[in-house]
Amino acid sequence: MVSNPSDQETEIAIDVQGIRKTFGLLEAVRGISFQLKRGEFLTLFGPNGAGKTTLLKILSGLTKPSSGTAVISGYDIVEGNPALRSEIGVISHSACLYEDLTPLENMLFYAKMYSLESPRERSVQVIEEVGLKSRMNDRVHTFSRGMLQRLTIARAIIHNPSILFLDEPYTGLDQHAAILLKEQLAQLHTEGRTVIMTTHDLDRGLEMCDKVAIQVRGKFVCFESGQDLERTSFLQKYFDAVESNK
Amino acid sequence: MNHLGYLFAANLFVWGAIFFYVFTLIKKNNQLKQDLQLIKETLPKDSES
Amino acid sequence: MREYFNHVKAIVWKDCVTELKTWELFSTMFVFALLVIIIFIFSINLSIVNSYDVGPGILWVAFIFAGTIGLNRSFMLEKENGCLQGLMLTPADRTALYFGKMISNMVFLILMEAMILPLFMIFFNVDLVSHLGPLLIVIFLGTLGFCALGTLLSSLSSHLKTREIMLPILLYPLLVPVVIGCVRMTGEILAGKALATQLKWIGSTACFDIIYIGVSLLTIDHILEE
Amino acid sequence: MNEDNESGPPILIWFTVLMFIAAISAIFMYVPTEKTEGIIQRIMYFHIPCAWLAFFAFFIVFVCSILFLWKKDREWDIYAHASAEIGVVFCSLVLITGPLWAKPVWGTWWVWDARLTSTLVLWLIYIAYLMLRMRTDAGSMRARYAAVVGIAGFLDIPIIHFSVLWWRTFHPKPKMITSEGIGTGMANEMVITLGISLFAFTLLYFLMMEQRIALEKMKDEIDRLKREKLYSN
Repeated sequence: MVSNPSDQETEIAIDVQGIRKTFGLLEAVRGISFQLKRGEFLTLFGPNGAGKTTLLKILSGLTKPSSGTAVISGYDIVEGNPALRSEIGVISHSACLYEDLTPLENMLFYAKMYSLESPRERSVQVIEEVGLKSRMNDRVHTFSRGMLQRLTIARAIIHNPSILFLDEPYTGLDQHAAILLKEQLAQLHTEGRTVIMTTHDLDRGLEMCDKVAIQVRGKFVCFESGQDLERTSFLQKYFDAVESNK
Repeated sequence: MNHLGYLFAANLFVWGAIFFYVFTLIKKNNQLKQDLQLIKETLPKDSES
Repeated sequence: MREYFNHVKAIVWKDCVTELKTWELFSTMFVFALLVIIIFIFSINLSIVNSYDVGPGILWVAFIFAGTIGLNRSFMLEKENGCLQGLMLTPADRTALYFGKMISNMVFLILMEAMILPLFMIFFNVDLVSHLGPLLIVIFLGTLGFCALGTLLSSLSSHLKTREIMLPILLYPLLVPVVIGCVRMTGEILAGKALATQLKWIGSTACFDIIYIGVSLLTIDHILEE
Repeated sequence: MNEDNESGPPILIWFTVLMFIAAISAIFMYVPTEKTEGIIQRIMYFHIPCAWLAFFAFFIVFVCSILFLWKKDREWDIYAHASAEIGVVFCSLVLITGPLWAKPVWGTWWVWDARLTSTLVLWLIYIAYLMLRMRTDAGSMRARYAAVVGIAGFLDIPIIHFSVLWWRTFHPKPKMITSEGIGTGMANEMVITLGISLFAFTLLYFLMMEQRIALEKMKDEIDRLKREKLYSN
């Protein structure tokens, strides 16, 4: 499913147009538009309650936007085509794993739900990839936070998605687990996947991004390229944005 | 046939309930109107400052 | 279509594996149903009341109370760790999720009922063995209706803060026809009448089953969407 | 200060008031007293319109719920909510006037007769509906959940009706005049009075709906303004 980045350099993977989402009194997302090319890594900064999670939920098809459209890999998210869902992998606050089952059983279940060809082989392979082979048959509720996070990554990439959404993946991880996660992410990115990651950790976020955006109170106040980014001026921008939030 | 009491009670309930419901509607209505007024008064001030 | 069945099968398989490891759902439901029956036995005087008259009602009350606990628990498992979100991210059709949950709820409920029946026979001193066939059909029809509506409403109430309270409040009034029908049918069967004399009750319960499976299929999409 | 610019109550209110004056005078002055039941039978002119309205209101909930799930338009959600609330008010009145009529005529407050039982179950369903609305936060989730319960609740009514009807057939019927019985032997004056009363109550329903909908819309407007204030940058 992951296409070779060299021959599809200019292809647009994510095209968001004027997305809005309202929950009663709260307007979580207030008109966001942007485009991402295939294989790009977007880091989305923003203070708590800026609507980052809501934006990712809309893009991954869990929530319908109140207005606006988004096209991901050629599929309209408002239509909610099931085929779109096998293009996307999501890592969110919740692990989405069954605590009473073993990693292998969890992966087998998700492999079946994604209708993969050979569920067992793929499950073992993906568990190996995140380095949990030795714990394959223990129950998930005995796992540490770091191991759980690695298994969450395994769950998110089991169907080999071309697009990844990561919602605060570093939260609650110790130093060691964070380094492992970083390596894993770099690996996934170099394989040609389009990634959107939200975080409020500036250092981690700036490490490997192609594009950066700052979201404050439901709007993008900044969307620029990551390579030629002036670090100090960006920091200034970020702190201004956080300040204006108060 | 002296069931006047029952008839009276039934009437009492019917009209009582209807008026009570209408009364709560009016009360809510007035409250909302006050809220609306308050917000409308504060809104322009906010945009000026 | 094959894929659809595989999704349903995967969910039922997952629930059964979990259950085989913990025995949580089954044991909770079984003990609760047993307690309901025992409480009823203490609250009525079996030497005065004919157990053929009150038995069917008590049996169904026990099934339904225990079933409600099972439904609540079964959706709690999906909400823990955000598993429901994980399910929603997979390309599986939403109705497949509904069918999967409904079938696994039904499997556990029927298992529990199968365990309760012999105890019921002993406690109430009624003869079930000679009417076992028709009785099982009635229990199947009633459990199907309960699970069809119950799975829909528990998926709805699992998103609420007060889910344990809201589920029975929503479920029981709607369940009235099934309760009346099943209690009546069970009573008549225990009294030795053939199931064929109960056609209108079978009809109304089957109608209920079909209507609520239909309603669920049409509306589950709107409920599961966040 | 706000009362001035309302320019007096509109025609619907006057018309409803007028119809109710007509209905009450018909009930207490025009219509003859029923022979077997006596003066108490006049409850019927409130009881039946209330029952009709409750049923009608729940039907509107059903229709609006379907339309909401189809169109996803907040408007239909407001209508369904308003109608359910009014329906519960009238359904409660049916459940109160019923026993008040039954006590002197049948000698008991409550009989588990088919009609009473199904009304009670109906009332419970829509109480649950309103409770669900109260306990869910505003937004599209509440509207969708309520719509599903609104649809499921109404579809249950025919099955409930038949099952409670068959449920009681094995027991002796209470000695009473069913409303079909009254209906067939009703004098012309009675039919006219009932008609006026039905009409007046139906007008009242629409009047209440109008007010309830306006109220909900005003709430929305306040929410919108508050939101504007919150995100005024």
